[in-house]
Amino acid sequence: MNARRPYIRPMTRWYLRDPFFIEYMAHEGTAVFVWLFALELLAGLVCLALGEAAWNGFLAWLGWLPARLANGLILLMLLYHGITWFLILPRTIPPVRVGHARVPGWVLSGAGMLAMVAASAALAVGAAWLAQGGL
Amino acid sequence: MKVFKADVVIVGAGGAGLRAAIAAAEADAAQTVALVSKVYPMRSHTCAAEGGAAGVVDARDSLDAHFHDTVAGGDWLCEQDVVDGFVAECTRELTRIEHWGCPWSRREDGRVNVRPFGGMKNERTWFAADRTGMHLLHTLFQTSLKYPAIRRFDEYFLIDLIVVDGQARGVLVVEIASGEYTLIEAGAVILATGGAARVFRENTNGGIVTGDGMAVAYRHGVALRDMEFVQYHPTCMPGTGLLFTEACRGEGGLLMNRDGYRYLQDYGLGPVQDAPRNKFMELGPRDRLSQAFWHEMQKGRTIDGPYGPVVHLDLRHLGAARLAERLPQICELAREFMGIDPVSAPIPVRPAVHYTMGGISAGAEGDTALGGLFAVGECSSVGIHGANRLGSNSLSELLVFGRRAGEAATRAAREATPAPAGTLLALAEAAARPSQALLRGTGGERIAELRRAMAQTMEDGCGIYRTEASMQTTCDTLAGLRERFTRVAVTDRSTVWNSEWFAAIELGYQLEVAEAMAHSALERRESRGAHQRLDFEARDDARFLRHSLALRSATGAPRITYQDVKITRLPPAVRAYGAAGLAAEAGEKA
Amino acid sequence: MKDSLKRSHEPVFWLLFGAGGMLAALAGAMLVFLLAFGVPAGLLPAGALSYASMHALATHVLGKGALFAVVALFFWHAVHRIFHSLHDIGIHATLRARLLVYGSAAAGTLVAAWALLALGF
Amino acid sequence: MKPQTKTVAVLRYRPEQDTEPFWQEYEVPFADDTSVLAALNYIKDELDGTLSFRWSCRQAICGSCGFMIAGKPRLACKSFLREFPGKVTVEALAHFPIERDLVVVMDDFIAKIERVKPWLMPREERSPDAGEYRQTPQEMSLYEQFAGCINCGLCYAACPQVGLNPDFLGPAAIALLHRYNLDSRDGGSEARKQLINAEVGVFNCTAVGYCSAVCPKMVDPANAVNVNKMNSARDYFFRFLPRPGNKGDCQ
Ligand SMILES: Cc1cc2nc3c(=O)[nH]c(=O)nc-3n(C[C@H](O)[C@H](O)[C@H](O)COP(=O)(O)OP(=O)(O)OC[C@H]3O[C@@H](n4cnc5c(N)ncnc54)[C@H](O)[C@@H]3O)c2cc1C
Ligand code: SF4
Ligand code: F3S
Ligand code: FES
Repeated sequence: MNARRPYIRPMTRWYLRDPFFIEYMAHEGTAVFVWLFALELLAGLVCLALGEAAWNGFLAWLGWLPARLANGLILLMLLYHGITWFLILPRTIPPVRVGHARVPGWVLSGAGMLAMVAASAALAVGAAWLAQGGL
Repeated sequence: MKVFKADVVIVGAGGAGLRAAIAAAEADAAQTVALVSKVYPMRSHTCAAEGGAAGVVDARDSLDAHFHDTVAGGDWLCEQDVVDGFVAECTRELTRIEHWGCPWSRREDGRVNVRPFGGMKNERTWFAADRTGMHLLHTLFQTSLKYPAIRRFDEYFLIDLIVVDGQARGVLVVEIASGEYTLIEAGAVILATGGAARVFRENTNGGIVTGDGMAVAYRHGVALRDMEFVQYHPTCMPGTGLLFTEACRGEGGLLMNRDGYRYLQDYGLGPVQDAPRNKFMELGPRDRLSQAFWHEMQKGRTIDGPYGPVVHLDLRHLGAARLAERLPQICELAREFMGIDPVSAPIPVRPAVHYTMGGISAGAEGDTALGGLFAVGECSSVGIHGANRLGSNSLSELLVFGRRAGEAATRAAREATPAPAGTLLALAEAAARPSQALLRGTGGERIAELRRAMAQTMEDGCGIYRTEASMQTTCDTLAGLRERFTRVAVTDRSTVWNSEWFAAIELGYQLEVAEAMAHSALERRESRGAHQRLDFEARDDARFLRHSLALRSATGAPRITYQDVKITRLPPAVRAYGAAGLAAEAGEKA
Repeated sequence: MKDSLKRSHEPVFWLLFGAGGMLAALAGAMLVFLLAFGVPAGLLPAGALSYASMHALATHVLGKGALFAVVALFFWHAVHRIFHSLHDIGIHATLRARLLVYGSAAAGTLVAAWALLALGF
Repeated sequence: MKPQTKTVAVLRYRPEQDTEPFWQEYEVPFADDTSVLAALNYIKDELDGTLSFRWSCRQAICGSCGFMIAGKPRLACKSFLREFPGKVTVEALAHFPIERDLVVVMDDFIAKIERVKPWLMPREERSPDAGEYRQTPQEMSLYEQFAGCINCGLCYAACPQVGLNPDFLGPAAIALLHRYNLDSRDGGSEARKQLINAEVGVFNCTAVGYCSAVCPKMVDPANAVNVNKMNSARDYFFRFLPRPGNKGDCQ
């Protein structure tokens, strides 16, 4: 007779098991805020399409305090998304080599974050230029 | 009891067993090759080998030189015809596993690189960083997966050999996970169960290296040959015994005593050279280096550490970059276990038991005196190591003789006539009884205590230097331990993964192997290679240029007999290294 | 182990996820900032978000393309991650869950396309 | 060395007696260089012979002794009691079924390793007498790290996706597959791609990345898995196009 009876441990609440997993869930959670921001932008687009009155309504909503607070939170979460995205990046892209040496992960992450800063700066400049009547 | 019908059954899935299985599957794709191992194949102790495998490739090197180094290194106790065949095949076998994917370290031009090794005249050691064994084992395991003929029995434990009319006809094994017995019937059996160094206290080996196959063959009347020759590796971690590969010295590591003095020059290995030079100083053979340590210890020139006397292995001058490239694992071991960074501090080391030169007496194809039984790898003695193995010859041995045994066993299985129906099962049931009895034992002897006593007495009596009195004490102690073993207690009575049960069976195997070692040593009244006696300091070719054969007797001590050594073209000469070695070589040529 | 060698269709969604994630990482935070806090923080002039300038942006072919990419890719990035997180916390991939989650991105994409088309060129 | 002791709590499970695992504590003497494995061996030898666990090499190369130590997947022979203030907990590797005590059922893991066809499928046949394939150190460096895997299973215990979907091929098997695909001597990537693309393949991974963080051999299996997502996506969209010069095609 065979007495084997393997025990399978449940996966309930695994994400609380390890700080690493908690961080993982946190950065996965930023997706909700990306979704909310996409929705906000979409609302803006629809208002724009509906005409000036609707658009001004949208602007008024942006100025409303609860909306500001919500947007503040979204801003933080998108920042967090950006930072964690680039922290994981070295694990997800093929190894980068310069000559024979492999570029260490932290250099790649750093480069990604610099790109984030550069892109943000470019956006800010671009937006200011647009506001001066650029297009 | 379950029954499985195979053509060839191989016990052991280390380098030797896997190579044999592949050879058997290639020799006849239609046959069934059962491959049994008490651990998953990649856990086999071959994975621990660090330094490399010998095979002549360099233009300056020659088969003749490899032959010469091996025979002289073995203090002329080698079967010279077998060594000749061996050195001729090493390179092809090493190339073959390159073709199977083994990541050998390379030169800039893409060819395989070789490094120097102790006791070798030229650079001929192929290496995969300092993880040669791991890469070799994984390559063989992964390659074995493409042969449907190979049917693995992972985590099955060898209980006994089934012998009918003087022919090995299969094995009895237990599935570790369930405790269920299986009879594997076969036309031929290959034992590839590895060495037995765990019978000593301080050793470099893994927990599984317990001499099981040696003991099983021995119980069936097959002789264990040259068991007194046990290799001490000179550079091991105090306490755990973990190995710092010989490649440390191959790369230029230096050994120093408490005065920072390179003491090897006092023991016939000098003079000191500017650069590492083959067969000089730190690149001398292991037995000589371990012996030099012992003498330094007697002279009080070693350094006291928490685990007893040590000397220093100095790698600092190699620099961080080279250490990281060539010896990454060594650096990791030193840092994690000892809190020492080899880049900035010397590593305390001492000798520890490393390798069993002797084993199941076997011919050039792994064939033994028992029909249908083959032995290969560290559990065997095919005659290439003599009284002292040269580092990097044993990995090559696994490949060369593994292939040969796989092919020879295939032929033997084809010719085997079927055993009478029912006989095998009846024999298997009888063979299962002693192990079942262990599970019901009610004696009071503790496994750990017996094991510790065995390891201590082996170290005391059969260490680097031996005397009649010390060995006699060891023999007596072992006899007492075997008697106590009949009352050993297994507290765990379950059948699922009962590791205590297997530890008890292993201890039984170890005690028999230890006895064969101690008695063979006692009877050899000379000093040769790894067997050094304070009461017989010289080599005695007149009486002892012979292999010892230990045969089990039903009662009491093993019977020791002798067998001539095959000398074909290199008559015994002085075994010398350093400047003396050069002089001796010049003398031979003259 | 199940022997499912069926080809996975994840590449489609994974690529959208990756593209959206990269875009959000590079530009997301700044976009939120510009939209919600650019004017009050003084980074943008008072009229920056006026109907006229926004209309100009959304009717220019480049502006239109950029707006569409941001809205659509942010949606696809988000829903893919949310879908996998639901799996992570034990809400497994039923067809309904899949339709609901990915459906929101599809709907968002369609509405964005409609709005941008309605704005004309 | 002054004798000090530490409490080692082990998660026990004996299928013949227990319906579920339970914690058992042992007092173990220790010094600076006492590994968790040495502590377990002390327990087995001196305190409780019925405790079962796998081990062999003691030097982090055989891959036997992976357990959850203080909640994280680690090799017992490479973890030291000194690293853990207070009590140390030792539990069977997560995400594997417990066979008994610290021993897990490895069958599925091994089957996954077998499935990825981890053997060299030569781009061009060559006889051993013709010598080795040329491979420069640079070519070797592309795959060497992935060849360092010792099949210890820590990455499976780290990967929640393995726990949530036991069919997922998992980090080590994919790293092994990747190792052969990247080998300049190999031409088998076409034969291996079906698995990568399959539902059991790379897209189960959500880039948690913990697999690489716990790997004792710096294999970086997360990289192998994630790089193959791109390979799989390429294959998904371009599978109908002829692909000249692809590794494995006749040239
Ligand atoms: C630390 C270290 C470093 C070394 N370095 C080198 C080197 O650089 N170069 C070199 O040439 N040599 C080296 N050696 C020696 C060499 O590695 C070994 O001699 C060789 O690997 C032995 O291989 P094997 O196949 O005979 O046995 P192993 O690899 O030990 O395999 C034995 C097999 O038998 C199985 N087995 C045993 N008992 C049973 C049983 N009862 N039931 C079922 N299965 C069983 C085991 O499961 C295992 O699969 C080194 C040895 C050590 C310890
Ligand atoms: S990839 Fe690393 S963690 Fe995973 S099995 Fe291999 S060695 Fe272990
Ligand atoms: S932890 Fe698992 S989810 Fe992916 S990156 Fe590693 S395989
Ligand atoms: S005992 Fe071999 S890896 Fe720990």
